[in-house]
Amino acid sequence: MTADGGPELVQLLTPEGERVHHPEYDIDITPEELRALYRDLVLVRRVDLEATALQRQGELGLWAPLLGQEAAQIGSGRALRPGDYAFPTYREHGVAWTRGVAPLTLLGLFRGVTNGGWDPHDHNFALYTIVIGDQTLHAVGYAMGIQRDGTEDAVICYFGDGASSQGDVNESFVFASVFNAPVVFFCQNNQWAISAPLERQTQIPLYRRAAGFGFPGVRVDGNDVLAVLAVTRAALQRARDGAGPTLVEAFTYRMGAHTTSDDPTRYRVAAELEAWKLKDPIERVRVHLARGGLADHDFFDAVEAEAEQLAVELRAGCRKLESRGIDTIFEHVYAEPHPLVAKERAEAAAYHASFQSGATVGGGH
Amino acid sequence: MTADGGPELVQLLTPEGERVHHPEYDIDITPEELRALYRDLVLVRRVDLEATALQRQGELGLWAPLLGQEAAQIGSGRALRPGDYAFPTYREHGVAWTRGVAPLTLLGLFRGVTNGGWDPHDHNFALYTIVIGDQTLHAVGYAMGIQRDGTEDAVICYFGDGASSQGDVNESFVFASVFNAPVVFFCQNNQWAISAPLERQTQIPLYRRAAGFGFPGVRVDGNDVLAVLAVTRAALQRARDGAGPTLVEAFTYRMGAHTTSDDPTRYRVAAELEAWKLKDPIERVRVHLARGGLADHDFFDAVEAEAEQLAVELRAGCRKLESRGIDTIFEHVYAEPHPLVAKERAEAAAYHASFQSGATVGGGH
Amino acid sequence: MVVMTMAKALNAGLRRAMETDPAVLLIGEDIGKLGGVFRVTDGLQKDFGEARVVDAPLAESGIVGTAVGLAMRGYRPVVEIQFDGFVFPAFDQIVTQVAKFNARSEGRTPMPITIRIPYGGGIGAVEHHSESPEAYFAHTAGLRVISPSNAADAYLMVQQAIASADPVVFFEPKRRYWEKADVDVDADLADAPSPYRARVVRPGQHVTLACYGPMVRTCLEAATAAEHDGHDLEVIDLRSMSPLDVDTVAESVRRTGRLVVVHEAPVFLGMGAELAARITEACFYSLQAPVLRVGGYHSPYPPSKVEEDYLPDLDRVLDGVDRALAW
Amino acid sequence: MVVMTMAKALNAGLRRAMETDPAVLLIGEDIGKLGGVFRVTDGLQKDFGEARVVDAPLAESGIVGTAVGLAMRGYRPVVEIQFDGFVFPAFDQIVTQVAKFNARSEGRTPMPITIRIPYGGGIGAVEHHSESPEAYFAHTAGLRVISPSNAADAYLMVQQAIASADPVVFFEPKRRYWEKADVDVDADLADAPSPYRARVVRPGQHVTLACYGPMVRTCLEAATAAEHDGHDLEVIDLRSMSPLDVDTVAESVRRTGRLVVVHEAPVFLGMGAELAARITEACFYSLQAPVLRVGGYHSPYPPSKVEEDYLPDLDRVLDGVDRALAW
Ligand SMILES: Cc1ncc(C[n+]2csc(CCOP(=O)(O)OP(=O)(O)O)c2C)c(N)n1
Ligand SMILES: Cc1ncc(C[n+]2csc(CCOP(=O)(O)OP(=O)(O)O)c2C)c(N)n1
Ligand SMILES: [Mg+2]
Ligand SMILES: [Mg+2]
Repeated sequence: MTADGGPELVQLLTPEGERVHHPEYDIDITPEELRALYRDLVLVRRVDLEATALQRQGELGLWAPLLGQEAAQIGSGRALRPGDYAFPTYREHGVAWTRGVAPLTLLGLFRGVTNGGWDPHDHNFALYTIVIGDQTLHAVGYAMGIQRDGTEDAVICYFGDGASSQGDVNESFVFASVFNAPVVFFCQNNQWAISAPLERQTQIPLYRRAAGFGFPGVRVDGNDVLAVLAVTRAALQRARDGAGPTLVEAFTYRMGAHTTSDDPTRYRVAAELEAWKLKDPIERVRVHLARGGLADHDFFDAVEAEAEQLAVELRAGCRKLESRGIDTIFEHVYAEPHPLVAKERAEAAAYHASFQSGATVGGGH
Repeated sequence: MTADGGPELVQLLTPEGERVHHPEYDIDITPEELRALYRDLVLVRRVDLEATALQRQGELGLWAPLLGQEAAQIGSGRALRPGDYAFPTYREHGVAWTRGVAPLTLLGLFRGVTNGGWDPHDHNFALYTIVIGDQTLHAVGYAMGIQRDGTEDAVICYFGDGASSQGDVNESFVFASVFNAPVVFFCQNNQWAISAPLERQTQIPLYRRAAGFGFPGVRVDGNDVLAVLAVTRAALQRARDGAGPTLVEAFTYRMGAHTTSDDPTRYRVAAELEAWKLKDPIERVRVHLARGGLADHDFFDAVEAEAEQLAVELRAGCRKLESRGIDTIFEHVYAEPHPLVAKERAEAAAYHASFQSGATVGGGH
Repeated sequence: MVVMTMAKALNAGLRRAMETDPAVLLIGEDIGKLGGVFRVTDGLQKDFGEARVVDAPLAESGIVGTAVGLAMRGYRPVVEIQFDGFVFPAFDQIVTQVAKFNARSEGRTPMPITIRIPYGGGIGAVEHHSESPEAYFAHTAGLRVISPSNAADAYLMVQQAIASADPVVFFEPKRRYWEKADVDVDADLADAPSPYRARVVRPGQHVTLACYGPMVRTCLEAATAAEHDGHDLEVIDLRSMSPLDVDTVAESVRRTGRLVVVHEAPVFLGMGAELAARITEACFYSLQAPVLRVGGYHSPYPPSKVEEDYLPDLDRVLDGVDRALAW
Repeated sequence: MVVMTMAKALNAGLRRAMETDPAVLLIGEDIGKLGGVFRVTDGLQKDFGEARVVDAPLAESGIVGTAVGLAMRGYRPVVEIQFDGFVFPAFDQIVTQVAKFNARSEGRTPMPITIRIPYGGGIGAVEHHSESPEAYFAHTAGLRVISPSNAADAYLMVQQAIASADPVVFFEPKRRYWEKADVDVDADLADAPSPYRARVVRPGQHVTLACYGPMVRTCLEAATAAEHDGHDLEVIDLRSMSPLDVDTVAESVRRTGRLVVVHEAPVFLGMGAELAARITEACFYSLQAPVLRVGGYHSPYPPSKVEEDYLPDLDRVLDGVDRALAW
C-alpha cells in the first residue's frame, strides 16, 4: 500500500503549507477560522504532551497520546454541529476538545479515579470506549434514534485501522447501510494497531471497505485539517440529507507510542517516523498562516502562551483529581436499588469501620 | 436489487435449458458428466423431499430443506477435489452427498440422536454448524493450516445471505484476505433469512462485499449447475494457485420453508415462488439433456427409480436410527478423563439403577 | 381475568408497554411479519409500524449494540434473541457495555434495555435451541436477570423489565409458552409484586424446593407426587436470579431445615451453587442436610432424544428430596 | 533450577512446547515483534518464524475461530488474548465451538487449543484490564480452566495445557508476572503433577484457605500474619477451576472444620460458590462454620485508584478467617 496515501488522498493544504484545490471537496474559510483551527491544534497537542509528561511523573497510570493525529481530530470535530453526537475511542482528546470537554476531565480515566468522567449528554460526546469497536454499534443505534425523532442531527463514530477488523465494526456497517442511518464512520488510519501494521488488517486501502457494504468511502489526508474539515462536513451533510452513512479514512500517523506503556522501537523503524514528521499537521497550518500574512507573531505567541497556561492548569488540576473512594464501587452498579449491592456495601462499610474503631477483628494485622 | 440477478449473473445454462457462453467462465463437459450431475440433482432433491416427509410423520424433529438450491450445492460440491475441505451450514445436504456422506447419516442430527453424525475427516466435510457464521472462521483457519502444510488443497465455506451480516463472517473475510488463505466463500443467496428478505442484510449485491475486503466476488446463477461448477472450480484453482480467497454468490431461491417449523406464507408472496419455479435447477438440465439427445427415456427412468429406491432406504434407515442413550451425555464432553463428568455419570447410573432394582428411593413416583 | 398462554401474555405485555410508553421499541430477528419464531411479537409490527418493531439484520451483537445507542438517545429497546444458544455473539456487548454503562457513566447514561431470551429444553429441538445460560448473566454485575414461570407473571414481569431503569435479561421458559393461566390484563403495574422477590407457590413443612422458570411446574408436580409418601414440600418460585431473594428462601429453610435447588442449567456454577452458599451461611444451624442441587449435567446440552435423561424431571426432583430427607 | 519471573517461565514453557511439537503454533495480537504486551512471547517469532507465531488482525473471535480450524487441520494453537476484558468478543467461538466440538463430533475432532488470558487486577490499569472472568469458563462444560500461581507451576502448566487433548483456558495472574521462583527447566513433563490437582502450599490446623492464581501469595502472607494471633492456617492452591479438586479441599476441611475461599472475581456465582456447595455436601458434619467467601464485589471492576478497596488483600482474608473462627 502506498505510504503517501496514493492519488485518492483528498488534500487541501500540502505539508509545505500550500493551499491546493480538489475537484470534489473544497472549503471556504476565513483567516479567522483558520487561526481558530491553528489554535485548536496547538492547544490539543500541548494538552497531549502535558498528559504524557504527567504519566511519566506518576500522576497518570496511562496515557494514549494523540500526537500526530491533531488535524484528523480537530478537522472532524469542528465539522460537527452542536446537536450532532460523537462516539470516541480512547484517543480522541482533540475531538473531546471540540465538544467542550475540559482536558482535565479526560485525565480522570487515565489517573484511575473514574471509568468515565463527563456527562455524555452535556457534550454530545460519548464516554471513551476501550474495547475495540464496541462504540461503532452504539453510534449506529443512536443514529437510528435520530431517524425516529426526525431531527437533522448526525452522528460521527471514531475508530482505528486496527478496529476495522472487528466483527462489531463490520456489523455496524451493515446496520448503518441497511437502515440508511445518519452516521459518519471516521477511521483514523494511523498506520498501526499497537505493533500491527496496517497490512495486518487489510490488503487494500481501508476506505474501500465501505463500497462492499454499499456506501461511499473517501480517503482524506488526516494531517490536513482543512481537507478533514471539508470531507467530514460533506459526509455529515450527506447523513443529514438522508443519504446514509459514509466512511472517512483519515490517513495519518501515530507519532508517539501506542500508549505510555508501549515501546514502538521494538516494531517500527525510525525512518518511518522521520518521513511523517515532514507531514506534521500543525506546521503546515503555521506556514500557511505565516506566509500568507494571515497571522502575525503576536498571534503565534499568544497561542503559545495560552497553551502553556493550559498545561499549567492541567498539571495543577490533575494532582487534585481524587476518586470518590469506595463509594465508586457501589454507587452506580444499578440505577435502582439492588439488595446484593446494598448488602456488600454495608459489609464493606462495617469492615472499614472496624479499623477506625480500633476493633481487633480483622483489623489487627 | 434486481430479482433476476442482473447482468453480472454468470450463466451457462438458461432456465429454458439452452447452453450459453460466458466470456470469462466456461466449461467443457461430456454428456456423461452432465448426466452424472443430473443424477446428483435428482437424488438430492428426492432425499430432501423424503426428509421433509419424515419430519411430517414425526420421524424427525426438524428438517431444513434444500429445495431449490440443488444446483448451487451439487455444482460447488462437484468442483471439489478429494483433498479439499468443505465447511457447511445446516442445509448443505447436496454438498454432503458430493462428499460421500450417506443421506441417512444426515438425519441423525434432525432426528435428535446426535449433534454431529459423521467423521469430518473421513469426508473432508465438517459437521453441520447451526450458529450462524461460526464455521466461516473455522474454514479460514483450516485453510491457514493448508498453507503451512504446503499442500495443494483448498477449502470451501458455505453460508447464507443472512449470515453475511454476522461479525464472524466479516472477520473471516479479513483473515482470509490478510493471510491470503486458500478458501472459497460460497454464499447461497436464497433471498431469505427465515423471514428477512435480502434487503435486510445488504443494499447492494452481496458478491460486492468481497471487493471491500480486497478479494474478488462473483455472482453466479445458483440454479445453473454448470455455471456454479465452472465458477467454483475457477475460484478453487485461484486458491490453489496462492492467489487467495474468492467470494462466490450463488443467486438462488429457497423454494421451501426455512425449516419444517416455519410458515413462509406469513412473510412472502406466492408470486415470487411462482417466478422462481420457472428457474428450476433440475428442469433445465433435464430439458438440455433431452433436447440435445444426451440422455434417453431409459436414463431418466433409471434415475427416477434410483431416487425412489434411495427414499425407501432412507425411510427404513431413519426409523432405525437410535441414540446411544444416556452415554451420549457423558461420553465425549472431554477427550481426557474429567472427575466431575465421571462423578455425574456414576450418579446418573446409580439413579437409573435404582429404578431397575425396584428400590424405592426416588423411584416410587 | 383472561385465560391465555404465556406466549400470548408476553405479547399482551409487550403491547401494553408499547402503548404506555412511546419510547419502547422492539428489535430482533424475524419479529416483524413473522411475529418471531414463537409468535410472541405477533401483530405488533402491523400495529406499531416498522420503526418500533424492527426486523434486524442477522447479527446479535449488532442488535444489542444498536440497542445501546438507541437507549442513549432515550429509547427503551426490547431486544429479542431468537434462542438461548444465539446470545453468545452478543455477549461482549451485554457484559462489556450494557452491564457497565451505568457504572461507567456514574449514573448518567443508564441502560433501560430488556433482552428477551427464550430458554431451556424439553421441546425436542436441535443443538443450541435448549440451553439455560442464565448463570453467565447473573454472575455479571450491572445486569438484572429474571424469569417468569407462568402466564400471569410473564404478563407483568415483561412490563416491569421494560419499565426498569436497569438492563434486564428476561428469560422465557420456552417449553411453557403454550401453557395457560388466568391473566389480569388490567392489573396496575404499580400494584404488581416486585419481580425481584421470590414467591412461595406451595407452602410445606418438610423440604423446601427452590426453582424458577420451566422447573416451577415440575417442582409443583413433584410436590403433589410427594404427598403420597407423606412428604410436604414447600415450593419457591425464585422469579429473579439477580438479585437473588435469599431472604424468602432462608425464611423457608429455617422452617423446613432442608433445601433442594432445581434448575435445567448445569449444576456446576449454576444458580444452585450461589443459593447453596448463601443459604448455608444464613441458615447454618437450621440445616438438617446440606443444600442439594438437581440440575443439568456438566455436558453440552445433548441431542433431543436424550434430553429426558438430561433434564430434571419429577423423579429426579423427588430423588433429590429423598436424599435430603435421608441425610 | 533457574530463578526466573513467571513471564519468563511462561516464555520458556511456550518455547519448549514449540520445540517438542511442530504442530504447536501461537496466534494473537502483538505477539510477534513486540513479544506481547507483557513480553510473554518475546523472541519466539524470531526463532520460530511468522508461520508459527502469528500476529493476528485485531479480532478476538477471528483469532479463536481460526484456531478451531487450525486444530481441525492437526495444529495445536495457543491463543493469546491480550487482556481479560477482551475475551468477550470471542465468547461465542469459545463456548459454542471450542467447548462443544469434541462432544458434537463424538470424539472425532477434539480441540487441543490453549487460550492464554492474563487476568486479575492490582496493576493500576484502566477499565477492562483487571477482570477475573474465570467463572464464565468454568461453568462451561467442555473447557478446562487452570491458573498457575507461581513461575514454577507456570512453566509446567502451560506445557501441560498445550499437551492436553482438551481445550484449556489458561489464566495468567498478570500481577504475578514479575515475581520470581526457582524453575526446573529440565523437568520431564511426564513427572509433573497433574495440573488438575490442588496443592496444599502451607499445612495448618485451624482454618483452610482455598485460592488460586494471584490470591495464593496473598493467602500465604495472610497465613504468616495470622501466626501472630495464634491461628494456624492451611493454604490450598486450587490450580484448576475446572475440574475442581474438591477431594483435596475436603480432606483439609475435615481436619480444620473451616473453609474460606478467596478470589478476585465477584463472589456472586464465583468459584467460591461452587466450592462452598460441594464442600458443604462433602463435609457437612465436619464444618464448624459455613464456608465463607472473600472476593470481589458485585460491581464492575472499579477505577484503579479504588482497586485496593475492591481486591481481597491480607486484611480482608484475615477478616474472613476471623469470621469463620468466630462462628
Ligand atoms: C477487543 C479488544 N482487543 C484488544 C484490545 C487491546 N488494544 C487496545 S488498543 C489496540 C490497538 C488498536 O488499534 P487501532 O484500532 O488502529 O487504534 P489506535 O490505537 O491506533 O488509535 C489493542 C489491540 C482492546 N482494547 N480491545
Ligand atoms: C447466531 C444465530 N442467530 C440466529 C439463528 C437462528 N437462525 C437459524 S437460520 C437463520 C436464518 C439464516 O439465514 P441465511 O444465512 O440466509 O441461511 P438460510 O437459512 O437462508 O440458508 C436464523 C436467523 C442462528 N442459528 N444463529
Ligand atoms: Mg491505529
Ligand atoms: Mg438465506
